[in-house]
Amino acid sequence: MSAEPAETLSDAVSRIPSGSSVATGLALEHAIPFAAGHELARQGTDDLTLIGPISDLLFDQLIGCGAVSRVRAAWVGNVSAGTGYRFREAVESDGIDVENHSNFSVALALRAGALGVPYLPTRSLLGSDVFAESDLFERGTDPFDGEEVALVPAIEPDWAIVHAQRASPEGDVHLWGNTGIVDPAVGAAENVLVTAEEVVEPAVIHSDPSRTAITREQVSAVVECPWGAHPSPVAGHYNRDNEYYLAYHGATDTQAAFDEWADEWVYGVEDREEYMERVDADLSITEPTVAAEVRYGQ
Amino acid sequence: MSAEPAETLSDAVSRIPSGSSVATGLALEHAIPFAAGHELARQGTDDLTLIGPISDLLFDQLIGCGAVSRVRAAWVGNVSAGTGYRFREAVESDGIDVENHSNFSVALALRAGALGVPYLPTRSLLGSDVFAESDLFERGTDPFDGEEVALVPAIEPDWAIVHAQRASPEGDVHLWGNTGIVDPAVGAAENVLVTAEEVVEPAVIHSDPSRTAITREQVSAVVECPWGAHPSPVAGHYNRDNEYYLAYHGATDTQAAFDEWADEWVYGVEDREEYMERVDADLSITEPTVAAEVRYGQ
Amino acid sequence: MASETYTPRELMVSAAAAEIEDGDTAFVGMRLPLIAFQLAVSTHAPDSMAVYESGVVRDGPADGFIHTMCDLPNLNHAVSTTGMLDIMSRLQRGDVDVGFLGGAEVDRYGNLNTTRVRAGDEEIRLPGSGGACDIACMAGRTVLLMPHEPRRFVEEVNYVTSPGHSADGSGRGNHPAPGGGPDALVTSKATFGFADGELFLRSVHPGVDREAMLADFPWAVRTAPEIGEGPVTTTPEPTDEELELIRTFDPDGFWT
Amino acid sequence: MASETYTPRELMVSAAAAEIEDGDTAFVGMRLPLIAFQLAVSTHAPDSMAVYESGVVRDGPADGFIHTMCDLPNLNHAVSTTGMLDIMSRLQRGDVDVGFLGGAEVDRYGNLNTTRVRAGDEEIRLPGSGGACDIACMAGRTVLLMPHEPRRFVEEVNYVTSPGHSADGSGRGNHPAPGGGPDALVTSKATFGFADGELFLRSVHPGVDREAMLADFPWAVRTAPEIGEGPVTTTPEPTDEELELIRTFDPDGFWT
Repeated sequence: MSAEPAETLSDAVSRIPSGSSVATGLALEHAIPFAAGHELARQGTDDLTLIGPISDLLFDQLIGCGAVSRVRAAWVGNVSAGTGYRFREAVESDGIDVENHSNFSVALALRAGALGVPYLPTRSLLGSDVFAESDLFERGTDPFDGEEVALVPAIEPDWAIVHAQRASPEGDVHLWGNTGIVDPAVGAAENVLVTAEEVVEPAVIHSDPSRTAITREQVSAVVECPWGAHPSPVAGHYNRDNEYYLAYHGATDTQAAFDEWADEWVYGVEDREEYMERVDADLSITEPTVAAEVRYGQ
Repeated sequence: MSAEPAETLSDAVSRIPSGSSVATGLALEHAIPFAAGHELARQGTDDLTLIGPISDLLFDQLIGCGAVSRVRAAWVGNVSAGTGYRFREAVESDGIDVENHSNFSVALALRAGALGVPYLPTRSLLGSDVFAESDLFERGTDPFDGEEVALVPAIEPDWAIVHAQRASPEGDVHLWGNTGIVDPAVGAAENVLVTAEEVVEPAVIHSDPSRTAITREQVSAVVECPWGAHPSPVAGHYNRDNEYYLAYHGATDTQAAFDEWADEWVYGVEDREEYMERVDADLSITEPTVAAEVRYGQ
Repeated sequence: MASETYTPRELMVSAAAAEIEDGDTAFVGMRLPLIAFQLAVSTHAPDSMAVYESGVVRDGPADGFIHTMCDLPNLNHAVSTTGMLDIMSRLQRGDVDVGFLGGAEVDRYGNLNTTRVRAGDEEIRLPGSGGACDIACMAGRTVLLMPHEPRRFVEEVNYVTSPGHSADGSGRGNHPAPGGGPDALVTSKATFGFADGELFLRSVHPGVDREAMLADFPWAVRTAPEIGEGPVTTTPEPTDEELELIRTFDPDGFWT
Repeated sequence: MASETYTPRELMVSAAAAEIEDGDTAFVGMRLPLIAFQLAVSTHAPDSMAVYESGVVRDGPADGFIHTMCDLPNLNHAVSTTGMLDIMSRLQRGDVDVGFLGGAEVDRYGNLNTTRVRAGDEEIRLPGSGGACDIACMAGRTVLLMPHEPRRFVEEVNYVTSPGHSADGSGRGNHPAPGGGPDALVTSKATFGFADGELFLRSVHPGVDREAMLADFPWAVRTAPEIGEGPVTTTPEPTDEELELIRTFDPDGFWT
């Protein structure tokens, strides 16, 4: 019932088969598991359904790598620059199937999965084409006061991929900074892959159980992966590499240009270490803030 | 939109009028706001509707003090000893109205309130008399797969009372250890009263924003109240005073006996300081566990 | 090797602990199950986890006596201390293998009452469901614990706090909950199972007179193969190791 | 005292900030609103708070430039860093006073499209809703921001990503959401309000030709009293203090 610790990222990611539905980019622009995503591409895992709220670049990259057949998301692009060209071209050429969501509808669908109920009601969506043009949602009437609500059915991804600050080898995870929809996605997913800046002794996790965001029986694989979220930021570890987002935007407006980019950054590196050798930016935390002390005990 | 800091507990509690619905005891046997509850009784606030999951003693005491006309809860008693005599006698003599819940149905009703939806569906309740004998719930059919579910309507208490480890004067709150249904109750309530072991500088809260469980715009009053949860335990501060629970059980099997108890512990003390002078127990933390360091920064 | 002296409640703890399998996630509430999980995880089920509706998740025993799930030794060095909805989500989505329930009354199909009982013309109010109804509806299986007293075994419970199996043998057809329903009943005199949704005698505690014990039931209790007669064993006594652990977890015998 | 040189986007930030009232909880997303909230809380709205769908809650400006709501300076010394459902709960239960929205297209009633637009025979795919649909449905009021370009003002948006007011003057009768709908539109040339659910001209930015600017709309834009003619002012220029702050928050003019 615990995670199987993985020796390498490659080992961990190899457990995700082609054809899987994968929820990721769950903390929005924070702590996006780019390392795991690039490894999926390197392994040739394809026919993926990607599930997420806003996706800041990772979905665009995986689409460009030909790994994706379907996207269930609220926003796909590049937060620093707008358009994600690979997503846009794939949609416009009918290369992928897109299910349009709002951030809240993705969040509620995963929350329904995590909560183990078939659907959740919301006051959002109604009046929009996100609702009207979708086959996913239903209209419902609150039996108590007769109010109209939209009903969002559960989504239960095969996998959720989460990047975190620290995890024990068993798969108990400390996570801080904003978490977006990590919690509902982890609850809804059949399997969870955790990449962590640090794999730590279980005692570290046990010293602060209120910090634990994910527990082991939800986790299938955990692997240490420093810088695993670059170019996105990780609270306490490194800042966002905005130049990288802009460079990507400038370099991927055609598939040929993207392929060249991917040859350098995805296929042309063996692992994360080699990748980081190519990054030329100082993203280090220069003004650390230490959290005020918290004690438990008995 | 921030909390109004209160000078004294008496000042803070005086903002809760008779006839209010009050959710409290939300972290189950942990951090029960006994000090605030006793102050309600001292002020003669009555006709209260108490809302909670399991209530370990506090509801029984407020019923004994004649402050309660209605209870919406899953369990009312004394976790160390079983029966709460004041609750039992009040129900058996039709002195109060009781709405029977399960823990989950209280949690979902408050979550619906916090989420701003009229109801939430659940797979629990059906098949029980908690469902069958209640006017509260409805039966529903999932429009996606035709599954039968129970629908739990929102509960929006006038007040939630929460005891926490530390809060800023504005009402931003750090809370750790188990939290039961604090989060949904605070979201659902119109007003929140926070009693805290310590009122701290805002910078303490800001040093660890992922520890923040309640933010100021949800809080109407915050007051420092050391030992405010005795005899229940507070993580990092003091242990449970089990002897107190047993003594209460032994001393309150008739209303007359309860009145004597209340004269000593509720009406016979002016404030929490005087109350704690009467407590004769070493509840101190002798084996402190310090949470592993967490950093933010930029 | 079995010990010679133990209390009936120590035997109940041992029998309840035996119902937790290694790797299980167990939903633990008040009283004896607090000790039973700690015993199981310290002996035959080291990879089991406990979840408590207060929001606590633990993978080992507390380093100190606990009166309640929220006592500080149960929070200290826990795996996670979160909220009830997190725990109930695990339960509702089917991730809880076994849940423990107490009861003032139980019927032939494992329906439990902890809300109100009749005593002659009077109704006595009990504390209520707590999380029991939810556990009964949604845990993979449930284990019921109660003192062995005739008034607790009834043809029909006065209030179904925690639904059991259907009286018509349709198993859990009486409600659409995902859980498997009652799997065992441990009393202070015997351990029972459920076959086709009906309670049957599995084992008699050492030294208990079987016929006198069964006379406490208002119906003829079967012994299984579905649902006539089957083998009945003697409940194993707690081992010395178990007793030592139980007395470490509950040094003053508060619960046991 | 107004400054003499500022960019159109600096003026937009100033005008957007003016839409945040002291005490407001503002739902802030991408781009210019990131700067506008910081400006408002540093000047006329010191008791305002910002919530971001990533889970961040702030009561003051970040101490460093932010490209996105999740840049570390926006998390550092935040009031709270939690998850999206916490933020969306505040929105759905009516605790968010004002939300900011961008758009590729807007119509007369404030319906916004950020999903897909037509360009001749082709459809161009845009990033999509993000949280925009939710903010549009449920914020107390919304403020729309977009560059002033004729192709953005349309009789009917190609896709209603974010619902506005009803075309029939019934306000928000087109859906049962609790929010009040569009309250202002700030472009790079003018600021507009909504009266009886219809967009009207409120103020023209300094130096902009009103008639040429209005010619960018495919309908005759009114100037209100409900909904005919009303007074139109000149949008205040950003003050020196505002410009200094904007240039502190965005030192390289990345967004402005």
